[in-house]
Amino acid sequence: MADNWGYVLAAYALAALAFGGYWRRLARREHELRQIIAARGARRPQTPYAS
Amino acid sequence: MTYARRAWIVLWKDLLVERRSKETLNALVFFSLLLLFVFQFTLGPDRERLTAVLPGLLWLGFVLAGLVGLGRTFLLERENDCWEGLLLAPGDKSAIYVGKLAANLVLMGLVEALVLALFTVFFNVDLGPALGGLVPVLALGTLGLAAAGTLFAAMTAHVRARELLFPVLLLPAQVPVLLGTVKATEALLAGAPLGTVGHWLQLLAAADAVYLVVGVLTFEFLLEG
Amino acid sequence: MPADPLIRVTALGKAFGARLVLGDVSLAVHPGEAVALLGPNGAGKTTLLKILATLTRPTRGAAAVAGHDCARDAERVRRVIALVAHGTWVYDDLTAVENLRFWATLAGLTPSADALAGALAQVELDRVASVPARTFSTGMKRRLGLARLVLAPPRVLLLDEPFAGLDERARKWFEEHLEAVKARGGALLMATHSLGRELAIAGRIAILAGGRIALDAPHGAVGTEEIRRLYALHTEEAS
Amino acid sequence: MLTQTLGWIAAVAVIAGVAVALGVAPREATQGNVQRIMYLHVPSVWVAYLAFVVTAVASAVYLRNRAAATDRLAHATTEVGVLFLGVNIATGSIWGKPTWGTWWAWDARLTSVSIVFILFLGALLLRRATEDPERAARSAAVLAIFGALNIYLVHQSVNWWRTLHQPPSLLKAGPAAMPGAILAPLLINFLALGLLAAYFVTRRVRVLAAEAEALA
Repeated sequence: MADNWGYVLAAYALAALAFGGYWRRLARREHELRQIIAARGARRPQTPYAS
Repeated sequence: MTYARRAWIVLWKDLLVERRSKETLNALVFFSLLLLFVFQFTLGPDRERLTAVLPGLLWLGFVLAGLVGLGRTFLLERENDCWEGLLLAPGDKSAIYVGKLAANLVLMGLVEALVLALFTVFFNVDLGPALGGLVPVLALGTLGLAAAGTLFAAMTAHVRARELLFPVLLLPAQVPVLLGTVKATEALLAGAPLGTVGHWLQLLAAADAVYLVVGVLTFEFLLEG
Repeated sequence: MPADPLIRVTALGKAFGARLVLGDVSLAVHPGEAVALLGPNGAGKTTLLKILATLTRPTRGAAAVAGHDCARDAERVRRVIALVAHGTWVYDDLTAVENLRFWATLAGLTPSADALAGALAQVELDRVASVPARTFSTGMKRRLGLARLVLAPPRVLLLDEPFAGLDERARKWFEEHLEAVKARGGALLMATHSLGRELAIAGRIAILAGGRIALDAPHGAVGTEEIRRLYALHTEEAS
Repeated sequence: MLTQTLGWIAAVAVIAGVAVALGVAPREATQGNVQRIMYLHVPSVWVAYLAFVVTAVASAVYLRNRAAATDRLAHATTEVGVLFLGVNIATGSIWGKPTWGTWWAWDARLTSVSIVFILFLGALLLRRATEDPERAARSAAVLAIFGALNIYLVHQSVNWWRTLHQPPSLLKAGPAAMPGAILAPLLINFLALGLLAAYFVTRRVRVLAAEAEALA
C-alpha cells in the first residue's frame, strides 16, 4: 500500500493550498486597505461630507 | 390576548389580500399542475418506478411550491412602505411573524391538498389507507417548512437576487424536514403503521420547535429597517 | 424652567457606508412646539426623521423621544410617535375601512365600527369606505394614511413633506389637526424643502445643511424674506 | 503584534502537527497510510464547528449590543469555519478514493457536513447580497443562529437516512474507544489547527475593521 502516500500528500498539499491562499488573500487585502487609508489621510486632513 | 388579536389581524389581512388578488395561489396551482406533467414525462408510464419515488416526488412538489410561495411572503409589504408600518406598530413584532406564518400554513395546506388530490387522480395511487398516518407527517413537515420559510423570506426581502438566494438558503436548512417527511411518507405508503416512523415524527417535531422558537425570537431584527 | 423636551437630538451622526449624511446635529423640540426642518434635497432631513422614528439607528450621538432613547428603547418611542412620510401604508387590495382596521388592531387598539367610520369621515373618505384602495388617487391614499392619526392621536408627530399630494380641503383639515396636537402639548417636527404652508404652523425654523443645524431661530424673529435669504445662503454653502 | 505572535505559534504548531501525523504516528493496520489523512480531516471539522459555535454566540450578542466589533467576529468565524469545513470535505473526498474506490460516497457524515457547509456559505452570500451593511449583519446573525441550531438536526436526520434500520444502534455512533496512538496525534492536530483558525479569525477581524475604516 505504498502508493497510498500519494493520496496523503495530495490531501495535505490541498489543505496547505487552501490555508496558504486564504492567508495570502488576507495579507494582500490588508495591505491594500492600509494604503487606501494612508492615502486618504494625507489628502484630506478633516472628514467633511461626501456630497 | 392582544398578541393573539394582532397575529390574527395579520393573518386576516394576508388571506383577504390573497383572496382578492389570488396572485400567489393562482401561481401555485398552476405550478403544481406543471410539476405533475414534468414528473410524468421524466418517469414514463412505469408503475413500479412511480411507487418507488412517489414519496420523494410528493415532497419535492410541496417544497418547490413552498419555495415559490413562501418567498413571496413579504412582497406585499413593500407597496406603499407598509413594511415601515409593521415595524412602527407598537407591540411584540413576533405577532407579525406568527400571523404571516399562519397565513402561509393556510396557503400551503390548500396547495398540498390539491397536489394530493391530483396525485391520486393522475397517477392512480390510492392514498386512502395511509391518509390517517400521512396527516400528522404532512402537518409537522409543513409547519417546519413554513416556519423556516417565513423567517427566510423576511431575511431575503431586501436582497438583490431574492428569487435566487431564498431557495439557496432555505433548501439546505430544510434537509431535516425533507428527509423526515420523505422517509416517513415512504414507510406509511408501504403500509407501515405510524408507530414505526415515531423517531422521524420526533425529529420533525424537534425541528418545528427549534425553527419556531428561532423565528419568534429573531423576527424583530429582520423587520428593522 | 421649561418642560423637558419631547424630542431631543444630541450630537447625532449617521453614515451610510462611506457617505456621511448627518455630521453633528443637535436639536430639541418642547411640548406644544412645532419646528420646521428646512434644507435642500439630500441634507439628511428624512434620515433625521427616520432615526427619531426608530426606523434606522444613529452612527453616533443620541436621539430621544419623550425621554426614551430611539435606539435602545425603540419600543417605548413607538408608543409615543406617529410618522407621516412618503409611504401611506395602504394595501391596495383592502378597502379603506379594512386598511384602517388592520393598522389600528396591529397597534393594539380595538376600534368600534363607529370609530372607524368617524375617522374616515374626518378625512372625507366615508363614502368610499368599502371601496378597495386600488382605485384611490394619491391624495385619497394620503388621507387614508392620515385617518390613522385620528384613531390614535400621537404625542409626537414626525412629518416628512406633510402637505405633499393633499388638496386644499385636506390641507386645511390637516393644519387644524396639527394645531390641535400642539394645543394638547404635543410636539411636531416637520421636514420640508418648500417654504410654503408648513412655516405657518411652525413656531421655530431649523435649517439642516452640511450635516448640521445651520440655523435654529424662532419663526417670529426672522421674516420670511430673511429665511429665504438664509436658506439660500446655507444651501449654497453646503453644495 | 499579538496577532503576529499568534501567527508564529500557529505556524510552529501546524508544522509539529504535520510532522506528528506523517512521521510519528504509526501506520494504521487496516487502512494503511491513508488513515494519516484523518489527522487533518477530523480536526478540521472540529475546528469548523467550534468556529460556528462562536459565530452563533457572537451573532446572539450582536443582536443585543449592535457593536460592529461583535459582528466582525461573527463574520470572521463564519468565513474561517467555512474554510476549514471546505478542507474537511475535500480531504474526506481524497480519503474516500482509495478507501471506497470513489471520490464521493453519500456517506452520512460527509453528506451532513456538506449541508452545513452550504448553510454557512449561504450566510456569507447573504452578507454580500444585502446592500445595507447593518441589515446584512442582522440577517447573517439570524441565519447563523438558525444554522448552528440546525446542525444537530441535519446530522441526526442524515444518519437515519443513510441507515435503513431503526435508530437505537446509531444513537451512539462513532468508535467507542480510540487507541491512544491515534487519539494523541488527533488532539495535537486539533490544537494546531485551532491555533491556525484563531490566527485567521483575528487577522480577518482586523481586515474587516480596516474595510470599515477605509469606507468611512
